[in-house]
Amino acid sequence: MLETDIYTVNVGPIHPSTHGGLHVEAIMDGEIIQDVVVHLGYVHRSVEKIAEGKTYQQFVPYTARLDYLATNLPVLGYCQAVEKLLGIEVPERAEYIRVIMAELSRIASHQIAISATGIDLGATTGLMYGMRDRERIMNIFEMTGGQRLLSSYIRIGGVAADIPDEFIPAVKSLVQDIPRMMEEYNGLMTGNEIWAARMEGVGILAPETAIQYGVTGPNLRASGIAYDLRKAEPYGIYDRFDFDLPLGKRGDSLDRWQVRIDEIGQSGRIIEQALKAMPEGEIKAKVPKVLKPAAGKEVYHRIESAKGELGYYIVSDGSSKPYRLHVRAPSFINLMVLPVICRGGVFQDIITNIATLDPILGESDR
Amino acid sequence: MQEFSLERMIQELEGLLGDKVRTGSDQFFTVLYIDPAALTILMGKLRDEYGFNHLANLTSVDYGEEFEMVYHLYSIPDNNKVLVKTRVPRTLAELDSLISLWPTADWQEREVYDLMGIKFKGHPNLVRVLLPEDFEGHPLRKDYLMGGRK
Amino acid sequence: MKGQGLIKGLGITLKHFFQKEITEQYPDVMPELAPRFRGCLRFQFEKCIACGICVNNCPNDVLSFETEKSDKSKKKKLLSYSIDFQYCMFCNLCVEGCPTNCLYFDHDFELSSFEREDIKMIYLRPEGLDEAEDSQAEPEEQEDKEQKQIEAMLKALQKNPQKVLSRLLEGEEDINILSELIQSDQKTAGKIAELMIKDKEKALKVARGFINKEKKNRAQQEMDGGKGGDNDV
Amino acid sequence: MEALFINLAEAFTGWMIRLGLNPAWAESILLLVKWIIVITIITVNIIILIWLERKISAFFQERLGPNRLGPFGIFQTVADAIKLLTKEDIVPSAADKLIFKTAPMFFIVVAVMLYTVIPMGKDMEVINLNIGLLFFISVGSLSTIALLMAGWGSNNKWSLMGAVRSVAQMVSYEIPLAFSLLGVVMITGSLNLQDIVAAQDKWWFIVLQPIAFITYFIAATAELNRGPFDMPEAEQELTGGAYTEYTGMRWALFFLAEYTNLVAVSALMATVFLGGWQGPWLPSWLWIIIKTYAVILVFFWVKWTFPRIRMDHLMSFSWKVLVPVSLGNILLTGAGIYFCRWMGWC
Repeated sequence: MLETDIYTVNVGPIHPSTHGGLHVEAIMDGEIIQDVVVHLGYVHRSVEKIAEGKTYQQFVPYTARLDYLATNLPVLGYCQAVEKLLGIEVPERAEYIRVIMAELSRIASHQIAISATGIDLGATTGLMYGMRDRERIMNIFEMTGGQRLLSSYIRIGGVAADIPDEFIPAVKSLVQDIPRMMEEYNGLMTGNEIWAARMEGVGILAPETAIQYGVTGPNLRASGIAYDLRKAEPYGIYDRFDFDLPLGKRGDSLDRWQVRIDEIGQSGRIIEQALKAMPEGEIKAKVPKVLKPAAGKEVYHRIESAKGELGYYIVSDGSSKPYRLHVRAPSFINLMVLPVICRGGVFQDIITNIATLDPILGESDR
Repeated sequence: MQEFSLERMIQELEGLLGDKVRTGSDQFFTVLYIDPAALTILMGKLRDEYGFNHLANLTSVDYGEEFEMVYHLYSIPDNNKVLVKTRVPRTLAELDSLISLWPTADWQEREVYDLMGIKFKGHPNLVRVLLPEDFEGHPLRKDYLMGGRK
Repeated sequence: MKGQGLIKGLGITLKHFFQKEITEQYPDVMPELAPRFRGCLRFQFEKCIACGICVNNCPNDVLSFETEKSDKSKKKKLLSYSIDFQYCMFCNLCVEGCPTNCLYFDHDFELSSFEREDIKMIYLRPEGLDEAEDSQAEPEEQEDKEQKQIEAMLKALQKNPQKVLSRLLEGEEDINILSELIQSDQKTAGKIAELMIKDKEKALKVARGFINKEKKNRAQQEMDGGKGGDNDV
Repeated sequence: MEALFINLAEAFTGWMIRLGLNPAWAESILLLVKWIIVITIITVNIIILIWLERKISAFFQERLGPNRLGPFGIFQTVADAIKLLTKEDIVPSAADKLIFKTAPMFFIVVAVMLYTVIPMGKDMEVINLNIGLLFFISVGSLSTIALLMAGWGSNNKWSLMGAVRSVAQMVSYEIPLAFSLLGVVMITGSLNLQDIVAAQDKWWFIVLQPIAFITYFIAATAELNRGPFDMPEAEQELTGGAYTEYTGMRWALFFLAEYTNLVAVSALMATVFLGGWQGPWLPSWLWIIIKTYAVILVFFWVKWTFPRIRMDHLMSFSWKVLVPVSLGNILLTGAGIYFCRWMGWC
């Protein structure tokens, strides 16, 4: 036998496929991965410390910068947490607008996940198609919130402004096109034999392991566990909508990928229902200029973000600024499972696994 | 396994742990205040006997003299929830690690160590996770002052 | 059958090969921006009442201003207003809070500059603002009055263009051309009416421009028509 | 039109002889001129090809592609080439400098050598070698060494991984590549490329040898390191693989060589399977250009549709699918020939 040696390969922090500043140290035996060590913190901004120096309203735009690909979801989570803390009732119309914006964000985030997986696996054209479709959502964000990527549109107590007239036709045509988009992604990538071979059986995440490691979101559902906070613990008005949870069977990369594509379709269904049921009325509750929750009050509010369970733990000391704010970032906790699913695979599987776990480093590093 | 009931669980836990556990509740959660020495026993019971298999959130709050550790536990798929709190003194900020019960505590405890400076006994790899290794201080402590912009 | 997926993929890319491109040719063709788009933050000095809500609302200490206590009135006098734009998050909180709408975002999004100092925008108190404030001429009322005048002018223009235009222009031919233009095109009429009230000299210039353009057009048409064998004119 | 280039060359020699030059000297000057023309044509052709690939990939992705410099952005690659030529030439301090520097040169020399045997028209080739096909395959496989030199010389893990992968890949795909061409050789009974073209006056070999065509296409894609088999480069995994450490013109040389290889392999494919320079109406040299470009377009199409294959799948695909299939094809061809003779058809 030839003597072999173990060597390390540093994937990142500057690498085409790490979706931001992620540093993965791969300990390799030839092409086989022995272990993977994840190093984080390259985009750490100490958001939790910043929050302690800002008023409740001032922190809203910061939350958009956590998961910048699904910009409305972290904002929604934070605003709902503060509303829970203060007992603010949000007007009906605002709730519906919020649901539409949140689901649009989820679609946008999944489209990034899909197209980024495409480029990571070498299907450059897949990236372009995903980005092309996402552009329409960005246009909708621009017309409602004024910004394409980080529109701080959802506010404590409602939304910043009523939807413009072009909004409903634009969303309707987008929702109509969703089946075509899904068909295209599936046709170009999922059905492709090379694609399937690269993903099938790669990075298998058993359901028990997933729960132990606190994995949530599409990654957990791909392992076959029907756990979605929109159904398990409906926040806002999610209990009014009828939608399915796409589930995986094997818990491998292909399942994670497929679940994301199918979730786009389900989000489309929710938006359709919300558009139909949206009432007229106020878009923002009467919120005092200075928000001062009772001292000692605390809240843990969690929503189903595009990446998983996004939780905000806020402790108030009676002042206008939070005493302590903690973000339970789904990407941070989902990434923990990367070494588990990478072990024993070949080098290229690291790329596949990072892509299908879909971490967003702005959120995981905070 | 019996049907889950919060009251019965509290009774049983109080019977088991005596005055080490104190219960309370706020608007959203049933809170179990636990003596840090009995933390692992309580958590083990919660996980194995009452089905709280999902450690959703693990964090800490600085209350001056003491640090409070906060654990939000959920069960999948029943979705029962309980909040566990424990306090450690600032001078001796040390606590048992929960990594053997929930592997998800790994990075979350590292984050608490990193940002708040609470040490976890039994954690195999307690190093900073978000800040660089040579960083001094723990920024989420209240006595850590932020440097402003010039 | 293995390979079907591959062929399907090839079919999809081939289909897109013949579809229309979606590229926006940005520097050549400016993108269409939504009305709410937030580009660069701007400030109107005259409207500001120095209440400080914007500064309190701002999450990132972008805004700051200097005031001076005025002797005559209780009002604070604004001396300068600065926007340190490099820290702006474009969150719109300052604009929403402003009671007099003196802050607004325009559609200018090309904000890069070579020097860090250039990013900071400082608005100094414009000269002559004190007198304007003292005279207390209500600018809104004046605007209203002007608006009414413009409307009246527009009506007159559409009813009897020759007569109205003779006040502006000389030469029968020019007046005829312009009056024809005005009757056919609402926009031109509106523009000329507005200018005739506000600035007569400019109105003359614009009118001349329109007439010359029209003359050229006609000459061109004649040329084209001439080639076709139509020699009426 | 047919003999345009031959006539041009003859006129040129005649002119030089009339000027009073020794015919032997005139011949050698002609050779030099030929070389310069060949190099220029290859370079210009590559520049057009790179532009074409960018344009076509853009169309597949509903983009416009380069469109600023010149009509349809045709001068974009020229500008890129100028940029690359003027860039700083960085040689890593820990690199094996001699190997690092010679690798791109070796690569391009090997790539250009491939053109010697391809018949670019009726009676138009550099050398009419009776083992043309063998020469092509053996010289083509030399580019493996260049990649290994680049990977080893860079002294970088990514480069070495890319190089090792490319060696494994190219060595394994050599075999089905050669085997798939054997069927054609069995039918014609010659390794001479002109003979192979001549044998296709009735039926192109793509009709007689469809399996060989497909296996050759796949193996050639792997030989060329083009997507979906672009293991040595693999930007998304190996950050550029064997070329990671290269900058400026050295890097451009690799690029140039890859496209040169692409043209050569496509031309061979057109020669062996698509009837070579044969075709109605148009002159023969135009036919081979048209056919070569058609094959290149298919290469582009495949690259811009498929994801990259995984290394272990790549290897097992070669050994478990392509080699048996191409061997089976040889068997089938042999049986077919025997059957034909038995029936008295040939």
